[in-house]
Amino acid sequence: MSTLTPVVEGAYVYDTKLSNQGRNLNRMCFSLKDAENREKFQADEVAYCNAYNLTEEQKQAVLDRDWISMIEKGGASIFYIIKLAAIDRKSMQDLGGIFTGMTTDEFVAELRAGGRKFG
Amino acid sequence: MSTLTPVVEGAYVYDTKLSNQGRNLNRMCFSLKDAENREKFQADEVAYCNAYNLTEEQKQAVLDRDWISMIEKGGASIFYIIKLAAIDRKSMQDLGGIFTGMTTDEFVAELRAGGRKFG
Amino acid sequence: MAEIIWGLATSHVPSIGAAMDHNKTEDEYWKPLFDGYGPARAWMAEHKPDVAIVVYNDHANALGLEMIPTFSIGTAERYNVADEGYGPRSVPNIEGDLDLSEHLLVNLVDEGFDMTALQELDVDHGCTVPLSVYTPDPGDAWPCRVVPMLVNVLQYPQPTAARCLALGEALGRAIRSYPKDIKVAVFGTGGMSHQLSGERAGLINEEFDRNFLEKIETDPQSLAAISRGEYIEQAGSEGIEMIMWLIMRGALGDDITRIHDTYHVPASNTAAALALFATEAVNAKNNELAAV
Amino acid sequence: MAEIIWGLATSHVPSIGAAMDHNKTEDEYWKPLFDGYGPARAWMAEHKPDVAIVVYNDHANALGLEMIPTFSIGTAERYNVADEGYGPRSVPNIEGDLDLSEHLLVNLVDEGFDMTALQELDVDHGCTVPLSVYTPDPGDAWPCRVVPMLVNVLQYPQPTAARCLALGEALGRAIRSYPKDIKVAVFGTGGMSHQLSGERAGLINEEFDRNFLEKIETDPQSLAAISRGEYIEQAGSEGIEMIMWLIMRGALGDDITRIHDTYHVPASNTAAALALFATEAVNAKNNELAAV
Ligand SMILES: [Fe+3]
Ligand SMILES: [Fe+3]
Repeated sequence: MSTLTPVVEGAYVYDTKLSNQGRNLNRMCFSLKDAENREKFQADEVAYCNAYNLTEEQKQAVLDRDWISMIEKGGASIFYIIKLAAIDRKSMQDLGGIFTGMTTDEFVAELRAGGRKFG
Repeated sequence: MSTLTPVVEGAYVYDTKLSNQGRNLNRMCFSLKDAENREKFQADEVAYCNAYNLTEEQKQAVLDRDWISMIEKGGASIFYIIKLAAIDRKSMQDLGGIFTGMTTDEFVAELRAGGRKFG
Repeated sequence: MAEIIWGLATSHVPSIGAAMDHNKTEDEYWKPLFDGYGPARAWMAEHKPDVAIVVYNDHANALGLEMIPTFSIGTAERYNVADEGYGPRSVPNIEGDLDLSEHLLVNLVDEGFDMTALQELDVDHGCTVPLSVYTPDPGDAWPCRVVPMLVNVLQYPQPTAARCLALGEALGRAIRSYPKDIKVAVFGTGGMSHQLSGERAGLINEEFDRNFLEKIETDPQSLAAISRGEYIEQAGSEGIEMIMWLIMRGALGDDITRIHDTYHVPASNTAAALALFATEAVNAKNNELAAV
Repeated sequence: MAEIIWGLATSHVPSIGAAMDHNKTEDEYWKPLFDGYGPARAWMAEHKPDVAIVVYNDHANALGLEMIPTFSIGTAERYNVADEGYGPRSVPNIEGDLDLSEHLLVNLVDEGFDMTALQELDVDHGCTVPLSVYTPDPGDAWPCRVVPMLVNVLQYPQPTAARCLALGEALGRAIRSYPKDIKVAVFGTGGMSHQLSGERAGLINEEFDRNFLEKIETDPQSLAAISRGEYIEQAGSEGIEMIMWLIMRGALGDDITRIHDTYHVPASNTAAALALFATEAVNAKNNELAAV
């Protein structure tokens, strides 16, 4: 993250530096907007990752569906990796549970109770 | 051309409307920046044009190397069709001659004499 | 001359569109939100625009990461519905208005707004969900042409809130200087508070949202003075989308009337709201009719 | 803090690069132009920047027609030389400066310039020819890092000349607020008069050019007041590229000194020029040295 980017605890403030870091991973995820590419990805995830020159760490995070690592180590943006989640039929609420250490049901319940409060 | 675009006699003032009109033709020419595509184009010009959904008029202008028609009827921008000229090893000065009804040598000589004056 | 008849602020959460597409609007989870839309939808159905300017952000569905424009405007004849990973929503593709696009582009650039022209654009939920909020059952075609206007809200530095309000004011002037007699509606979309990723995922800040929902009518300048960092801190990493409402608000002018609003938590991970404002142009016409 | 040491205005005609790449600079056709560069090159070789900001336009080599940004800035770690149809020029690829790019992007957006960030960019002759004018024999690497800044000059509406000057002024402030102690040069490229297509192809307007070449130093405001239509009318459809010199000029500040200039017709279809200006920062340093 750039020194110019505001620091907000508990939030990723996505910026140019992160975008450069996550470039190949984001580009791979962006390609999954095409149905053909989704099929190719599902047929051979490793080959698909390699074709986008992911780092070993990025590739492992994708194969493990380690959403936190994709973001924190891989530099991915949530709007790109949600396309990978879509392939697994995972929703943004499933990911919300993972980011916050809850089950999906717990996360959904917190939202229905008015959402999570901070500060 | 849009009614908002300045009208300058003897000049094409390229704008959004022309760009929409020339879209497929420009996109085809843009693809020629890749060496592979230049080879494909040269191997079968008609097939290449068809793959970019050119209108019959645009396609004919390309096949005939009718540079004026590419611009006036096809909506192409000079910066795109110069890539097609490059394939034929034609320079911007060759095109300048064509646009002004001169030979390349005559056109070059006018430039060397200080350029063409207007108004 | 063209006139702006109303402005709609609305969340554009994808699941709102999905609820409509899969007939879930009467489900216990969704009913309160859609009930809240009712009065606004009824009023808008009586006041149909010829063109809607939809201010939204793409969510990595059409624009890649290679080029991130601060502000862009569609200059195409039509816009197809994007495939966001599940196949495109089964709603109509969008008919553009190239003449109006070009008029807006030229006038905004003349006023010193450094727009990006988008000749090709697939529209994602950011654009289609607000259209569904306006027109739940479009049939084969949306009831108006659409000019999409896109804002970078995903990657720092986003435009400042103040710049968004200023763009809206210039957009209003540009629309009102368009020589054709058309009625225009302006949509400001996104928000309200939400954060999708990180430890604060699931954040909702009702106090911030309620204040925004009030001040967007009465004191947009106070919202324009809020920094990007504070939007993210208060409303979440994605809650900053609300700055797009300020573009709509700037376009409407000073003299507006609130027709309806609604606020509901949650729409999946998000606080969802709608606020509908009639402009002076419509109020004047309604007063004329009343006087007859 | 960073300082701007000089600004170079120069044509970026592709054939100038080709003449250098194919050792034709001593040919009768090219010698007068390259002789004219001599004093500027010698001075610049004595005043080497750490980073060059190169303001130029892409010529349909990197940016397609799908997205036309008014102003954009490279935010990549490196930029490769584009293949413009004959294979890439055999000059080094470009090393960027991501920290500076990000600083400029954030500060310009903060000042209300609606920049587009370019994470991927192949640089065409618009960028590489000016670098060759500065450094004819770079060997394996250019002698400085480069931040490319791109302007839409190909498709109406281009930014106004006044907006270009304003962007330059903001760019100057942004560079001078960069906390690292680096020396920066700013390149304004393109022009002078030329028109490539149409019946007026081959147009040269020496009077317009000579006035521009003088006023870019002494009265840039008068050049900023010229409309787009008049640039095209007077200097040709492509002569409007000259508005990019105003961005360089705005960045340099008020107190500048002309080191050298040259004007030559033709470089293929174009009037070609170069003008080199030292800033106050360099003049102050030179005076210090003289006083010792
Ligand atoms: Fe959104
Ligand atoms: Fe150029």
